[in-house]
Amino acid sequence: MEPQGVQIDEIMERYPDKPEYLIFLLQDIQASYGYISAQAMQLACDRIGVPLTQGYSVATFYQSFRLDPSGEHEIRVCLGTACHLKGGQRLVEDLERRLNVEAGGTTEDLRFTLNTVNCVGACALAPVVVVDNEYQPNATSKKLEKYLKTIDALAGVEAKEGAHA
Amino acid sequence: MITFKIDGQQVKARPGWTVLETAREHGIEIPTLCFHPAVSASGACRLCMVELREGTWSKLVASCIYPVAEGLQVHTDTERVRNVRRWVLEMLLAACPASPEIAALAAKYDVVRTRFTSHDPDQTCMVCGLCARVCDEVVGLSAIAIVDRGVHKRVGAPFAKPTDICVACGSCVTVCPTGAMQAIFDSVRGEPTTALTQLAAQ
Amino acid sequence: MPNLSTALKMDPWRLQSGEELNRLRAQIIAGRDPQRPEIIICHGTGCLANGSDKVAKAFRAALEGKGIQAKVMPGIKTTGCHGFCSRGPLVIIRPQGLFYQRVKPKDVEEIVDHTLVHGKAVERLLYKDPSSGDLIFNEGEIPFYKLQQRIVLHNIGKIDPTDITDTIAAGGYQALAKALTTMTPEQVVAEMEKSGLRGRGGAGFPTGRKWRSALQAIKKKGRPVYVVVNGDEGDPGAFMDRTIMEGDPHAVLEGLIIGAYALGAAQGYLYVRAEYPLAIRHLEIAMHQAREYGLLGENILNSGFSFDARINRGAGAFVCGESTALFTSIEGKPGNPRPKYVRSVEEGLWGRPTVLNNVETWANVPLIIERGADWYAGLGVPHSTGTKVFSLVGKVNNVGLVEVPMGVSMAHIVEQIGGGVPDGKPFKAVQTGGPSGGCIPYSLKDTPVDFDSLTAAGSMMGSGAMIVMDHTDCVVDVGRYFLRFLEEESCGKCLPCRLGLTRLREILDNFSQGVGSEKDIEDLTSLSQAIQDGALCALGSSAPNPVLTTIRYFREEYLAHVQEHKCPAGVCKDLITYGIDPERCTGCMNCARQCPAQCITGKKKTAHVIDTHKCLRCGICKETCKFDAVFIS
Amino acid sequence: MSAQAKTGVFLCRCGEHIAPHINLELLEGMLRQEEGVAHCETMAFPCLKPGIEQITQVTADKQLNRIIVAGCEGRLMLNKLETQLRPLELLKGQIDMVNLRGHVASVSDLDPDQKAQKAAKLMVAAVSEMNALHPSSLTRAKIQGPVMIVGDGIAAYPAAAELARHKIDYLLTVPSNDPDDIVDTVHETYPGERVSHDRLKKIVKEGLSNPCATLLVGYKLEMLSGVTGDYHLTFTNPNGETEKFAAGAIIACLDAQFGLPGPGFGHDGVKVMIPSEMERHIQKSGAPKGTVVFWVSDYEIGQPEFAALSAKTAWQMGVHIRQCAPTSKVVMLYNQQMEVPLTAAERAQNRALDILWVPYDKAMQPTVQDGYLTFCNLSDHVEHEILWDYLVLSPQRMVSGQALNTAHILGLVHKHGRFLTGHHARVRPEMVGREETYLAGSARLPCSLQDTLAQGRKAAAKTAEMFHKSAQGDLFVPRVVCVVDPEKCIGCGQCQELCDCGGIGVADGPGGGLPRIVDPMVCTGGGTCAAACPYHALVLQNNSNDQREARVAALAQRLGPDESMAFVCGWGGLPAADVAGKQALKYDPRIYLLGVPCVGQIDACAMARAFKEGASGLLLVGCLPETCHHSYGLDHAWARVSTIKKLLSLCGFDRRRIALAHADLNHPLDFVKTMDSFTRSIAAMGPIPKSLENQNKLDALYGLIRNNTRVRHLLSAGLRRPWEEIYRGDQRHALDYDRDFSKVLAEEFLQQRLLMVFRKAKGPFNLDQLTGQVQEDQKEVATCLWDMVKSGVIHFSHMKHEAVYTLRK
Repeated sequence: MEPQGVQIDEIMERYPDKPEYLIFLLQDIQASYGYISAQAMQLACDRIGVPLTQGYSVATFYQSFRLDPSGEHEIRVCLGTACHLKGGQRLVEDLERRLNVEAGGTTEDLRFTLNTVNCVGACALAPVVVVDNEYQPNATSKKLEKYLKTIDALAGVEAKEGAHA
Repeated sequence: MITFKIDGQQVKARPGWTVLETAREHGIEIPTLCFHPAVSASGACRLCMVELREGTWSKLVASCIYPVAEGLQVHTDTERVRNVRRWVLEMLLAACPASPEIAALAAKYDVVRTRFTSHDPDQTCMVCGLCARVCDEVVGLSAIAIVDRGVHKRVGAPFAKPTDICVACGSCVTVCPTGAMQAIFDSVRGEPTTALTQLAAQ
Repeated sequence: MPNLSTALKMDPWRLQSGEELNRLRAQIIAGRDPQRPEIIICHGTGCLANGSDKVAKAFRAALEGKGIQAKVMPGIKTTGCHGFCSRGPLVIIRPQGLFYQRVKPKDVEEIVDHTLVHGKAVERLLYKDPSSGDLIFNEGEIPFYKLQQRIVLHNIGKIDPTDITDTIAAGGYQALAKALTTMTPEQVVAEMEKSGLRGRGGAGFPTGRKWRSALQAIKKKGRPVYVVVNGDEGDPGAFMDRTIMEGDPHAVLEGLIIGAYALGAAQGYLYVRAEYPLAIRHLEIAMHQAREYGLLGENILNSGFSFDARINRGAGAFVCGESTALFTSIEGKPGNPRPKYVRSVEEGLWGRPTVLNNVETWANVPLIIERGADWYAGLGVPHSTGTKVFSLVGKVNNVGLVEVPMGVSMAHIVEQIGGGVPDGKPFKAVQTGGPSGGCIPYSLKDTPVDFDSLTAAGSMMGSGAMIVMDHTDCVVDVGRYFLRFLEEESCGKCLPCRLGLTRLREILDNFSQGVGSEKDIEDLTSLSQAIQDGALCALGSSAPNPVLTTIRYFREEYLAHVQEHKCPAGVCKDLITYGIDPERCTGCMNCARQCPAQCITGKKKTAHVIDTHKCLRCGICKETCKFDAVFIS
Repeated sequence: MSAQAKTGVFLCRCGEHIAPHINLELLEGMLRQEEGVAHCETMAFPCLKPGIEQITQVTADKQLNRIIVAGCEGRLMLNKLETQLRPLELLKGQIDMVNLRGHVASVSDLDPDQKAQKAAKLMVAAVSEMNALHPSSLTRAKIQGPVMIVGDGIAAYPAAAELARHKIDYLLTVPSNDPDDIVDTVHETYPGERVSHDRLKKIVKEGLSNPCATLLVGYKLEMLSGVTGDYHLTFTNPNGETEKFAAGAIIACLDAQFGLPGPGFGHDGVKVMIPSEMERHIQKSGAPKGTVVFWVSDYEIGQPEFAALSAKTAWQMGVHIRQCAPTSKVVMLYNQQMEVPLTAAERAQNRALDILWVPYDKAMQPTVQDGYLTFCNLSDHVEHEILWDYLVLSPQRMVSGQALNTAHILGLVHKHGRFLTGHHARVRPEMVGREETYLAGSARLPCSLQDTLAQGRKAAAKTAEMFHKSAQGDLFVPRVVCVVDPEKCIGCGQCQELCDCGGIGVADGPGGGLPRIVDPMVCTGGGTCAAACPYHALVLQNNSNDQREARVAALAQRLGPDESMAFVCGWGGLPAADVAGKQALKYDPRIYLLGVPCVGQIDACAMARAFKEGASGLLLVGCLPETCHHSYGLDHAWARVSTIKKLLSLCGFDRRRIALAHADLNHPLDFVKTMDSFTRSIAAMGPIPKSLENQNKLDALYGLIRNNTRVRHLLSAGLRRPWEEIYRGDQRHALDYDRDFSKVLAEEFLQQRLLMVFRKAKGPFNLDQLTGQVQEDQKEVATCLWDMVKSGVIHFSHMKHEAVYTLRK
């Protein structure tokens, strides 16, 4: 995610207001906010002059867009053929159990989003899991557990949510 | 004038016509589901597939979008065509078990049962997209979105909430070939405004 | 966005002619000291994931710390992927050409000390020939490289892709200069036709013929015409396009500009998967630099020809690799394919004539123009000329990128270059062509790898992914994998594809559960036929291929699932059970602790037992066990 | 143009959908006999390319200037026909469709010949309407600058900047021409948006200072007149003088204001405040020290829909406070029903800044005490306390003061609702977005600063698009809109009061007795105004009452004794009928459907005409009251139907011969029930007996409702106004009103009948003769005659010692 304070109208001004830039806009919104809210979608569609339905169709058609808030950390498990053969699916199932979310979902505390991805093109490292754009080569459930714990621990130091928990 | 053959019958057409249009003009029947004259053809349902032959070469094309050409040999009812049609209809029976229109169409082509299990016994929508096309092309509003992709593809209002883009003209309900839009319609049309208190009174 | 100006190592210089390009090249080369030591660190995605950026950092720190500055400061160059990904991170020390593999940051000190200061090799980091056990010092002598013919990949691993001067020094943009100054557009197209180059994206349509038809369409409809790079490399297991875009972005760009010149296009698009951020970055830098040097944009090389291009990031849709879907995506819409009864060279992007070629195809263009069609046509076999880059992955020793002439045998690639399957047994099958392709069994290992032979074998070239499968891989499972993949990735527009793929998969699901009969195999074939005939685009019409080829070559394995209720490969969950070999189990309790279902019991130092009723068959125990005591039956 | 109507009829076989069910040869034969039909032929598919090419050919060859296609749903197909037949220069209104497939072929078990008979009646009716059409010519709309941006909302600046980008001149009312002043006060309407102030300042500067701008500093809008493209706005300038400006378009930028929460929340403006007050505090004395509690109290002050907005801006303010005063504590207290509106990154920031979010049980309202606040904890349901040094509450959001005043002048205050959002009926695609074209800002509906800025920009972009289209000559005046005949208009203003789209005004000046004009770019073509005009001065062009009467008459003359007809509204009845037809639901075939855009545009005289021409029953099938696209079409139709009912009673006929019904297009089965029930009840009544006397009564009924301005005035005065409470079928008027109105009707009806007696034969007549003619109570007749003498309609004299009456010339 991009640093804080990116205002939506700043994003809107990055591209000419032509329909062909719809995907560009949505990608930038996704990158800044982690998801595309109804409001942001409306703004983007209005800006470039396409009906809201087109924005919605695009956002649901392409896998990289989310319509609900994503977690602070994104885990993407590669399910390319090579990763599949080397147990990528098992990793997904394991993570689903561990985080208690379905693939594509976000944990209730909005810490983790678990996604699968068709192939990140790093087949030599199969199975691969990408956590926050960090490749985890030759992943095993044990290695992942360890890695997630380190992230979680970092977050835990900051976390003092008190009554919100 | 372009001359070609459909099922052995010599037909004449003008440039720009499709094979389906020419067939209909000549009273030759080709089944369709996602085709409606009010909107552009999308070639999605594949029921209107016909076989083009030239010697040993042959190819299936969607007649609703295939432009006519001189000397075409079109066959509307070959084994290959029937194979596609039968499978599509059989799968439709399982996909839209609650639609009498689908059942009637399938029965017309001798498909009365399906070997597949149905995932949703109340389903009638087969996502041909006519509703969305009508809303966009005829009504000019585009209130109905084609949502998601692949096996999850469906139609509905953006964010699955009634939308005030919809003016409730019902063109989508009228155009829907399976009656599915009746069920979906109420989730698209919405109350245009949030009613609160009287402003004029202030 | 990185600050692009910092990526530039010299002042921008708008080149005014081909001679100026040559002069610049000579100047760059003259400025270099051939004896200056150079540390080349692979920064392909594979090596980066294994920490090559940390290795580079360690080198920088070490060099500063050592104070080698006094002598000749070695240069550090980060390059694109060398292809030998299973051995990463890779480091090459020039001028000796020492090839170090699996280098960790902690090894850096030693390399600096031994190699750079004292000129000796660090033997433990060298590649050891697995058969002879000999140490190999140089990259070129390693069988993995020696058996290849690297044409398209020739620069990758040698140049710094973020520095245009490095590309120019290596001969980049020579072909463009040649085309712009000595050839007419017509000659360029003729040259392409003569080369016999066929599209590297999958179907293998002759590139020259495509350009020719585009010219005819332009005659009819006029301009604008668009040129598009298809960098939406979606086939799982394929990463050659990524490597080319990351490692030699200028080659793609140069090819595109030459194509634009041949067709008279003013605008081009590079459609790149969003999953390839590094490729996008390198292309952006390359385009920026090319513009600065007058190789892209207005009045290129002062020839009067103007052309510019833009990058479109994909948003995660496999189907956008299909040409018409890619166009709708560039137009800002959902990537639904359009029926192709009018070809895209006539009606492509925005209904205009459009030439779309795959990354590798475009990267071939400068080679053909520079060295001539005759030279190119001499490579490979008559109907499939040139070389092809494959990504060799799966159950194979040497995982990585391989470039060979068309027509070499499957066995040559997998066994010679790839070093065979890890456990030494013969491979079971090679899956080529991704979800649209098929599985070539071991019995057809001598099949020449070219467009037509692969198609004849029921598979296809595809973009060049080769996934090697061994006896622990189940064909039913692979079929299900591809179908599930396509179910998610289908655009869902046409019924045969949207409904049919699910139904095919359901039949295979039954197989994997041991339910079904021979008649189901007939259903599979008949439904597959309907999908092939009925689907709207190539995604759908080729979707049944993985199933059809596996039925063709592994029918008995299908039948074993339903007749004997077993999965010979031990993959299909419902037909296998996990057990622990009491002989091997040491009672370390590792598996019991890891088991998510807590179905493994046993005391410390005594053999453990799996409660097969509770077992989820997740395989974690097998993965965990250090003593290979967990078995599948 | 097209002085002589030449109407071609094209019958569609529609594969197996029409041809086997309706004997098309018979139908074609019958239609060929009709005088009004210039051409008739049967085709395979008139809707497909081969068919359209054929129609084009025939139309050109035979020089047809009207086309009727008998096929399926015009709602779906007409658009295509209009587009594809454009080369023939046939305009909207000159092409029509009759849904034989859905209204005849599939909905009954009649045999093909009978269905052909039924179809023929419908077709002849359609042809008659077509022949009565006087097509208007195609006019281009001219809209030129400058654009007037009024309302002082913050959206004005992005709107201005956008207009400048399109090089369109604009007039901009501003409170000050110093960008700093404007940004320094923006927190009064958009608190908690400090992050955006720098960017905002840039936009404001852009809007204020560029060559396209003319600034009106401190001007107050007083009056608006004119139409789109030609507006006149009157302002009071800071010196108190009146100044007038012309503008091609208007953009209203209006922001909602904040009100104080009630006394139950402890507001004191010093320690307990609303966000704008806190912002003022920050501006004056910096970020507050101590514990600042933001209580998102929207649920409690009755505006839960704005809780997320309040929470987000409060949180942003909290972030600012924490960043500027790290020792301060910030607590967000919120109702458990609200979802915390933070993204993942913001949550991380929230954690880093240590801002506490505390939800409370919705069952208990928190209580503000001095220095602390009690709330019911979610986890243990025990009352907990939060200490505060400053407490910030959610504000009441409303439109008031100058913004409300401006909204009133611009006609943006519609119907009910606290804000100005979404009130124009959107019945044509080009109408969509008009509301946004006019209006931007939180007065539309409370929103974030970002949204407001985007709205302003969008309004300007849409306006610019309109200007551009106009300049290109691509902007056309919609075809079906109202036009005023200034000769007939007396300036009574009924239409303007009834207009729901805001399209009727006066050309210039304050109103009063001045003739009205219609802004065709705003008019939605609802037409209830035209139907209400006492003088027929307002006409819905290309869809006029004359056309409708022609159609009604043609059909009524041909109806059988037990047959009835129904007007079906384009949003309710017609689509319901179409859907019923599509599903082949069967209903009584003795009903004949006539599609109309809205039952509210049916003039009462068209209803009367049906009976005059021999109809036995008339049904009006509208939509559901809440869903009327023209606000009160159904309600207005009800009033007209009720008038006809009273008149039928006065004639001595069963008043149930005319009725109003509702249909929802998604409930075709209910529609079938409606059809069956009405048709059967009319068939049971039988026709109105044919007699001279009855015909005289019906003629009088029609004459009264068409020409009697007193009755027409009363009728329109009694119609519900758009600003009145929504119609839910409740009692419209007090019973007294009904009695008075009935009395007037009786009076006028008797007068009308007497008048007709006079007109038929010269007279003079004495009282006995006249009483005998009308068969009414002699005393009433005498009173009536005396009224008529007084009003100068008839002449009173003595002849052979007897009082006699004659018609005045």
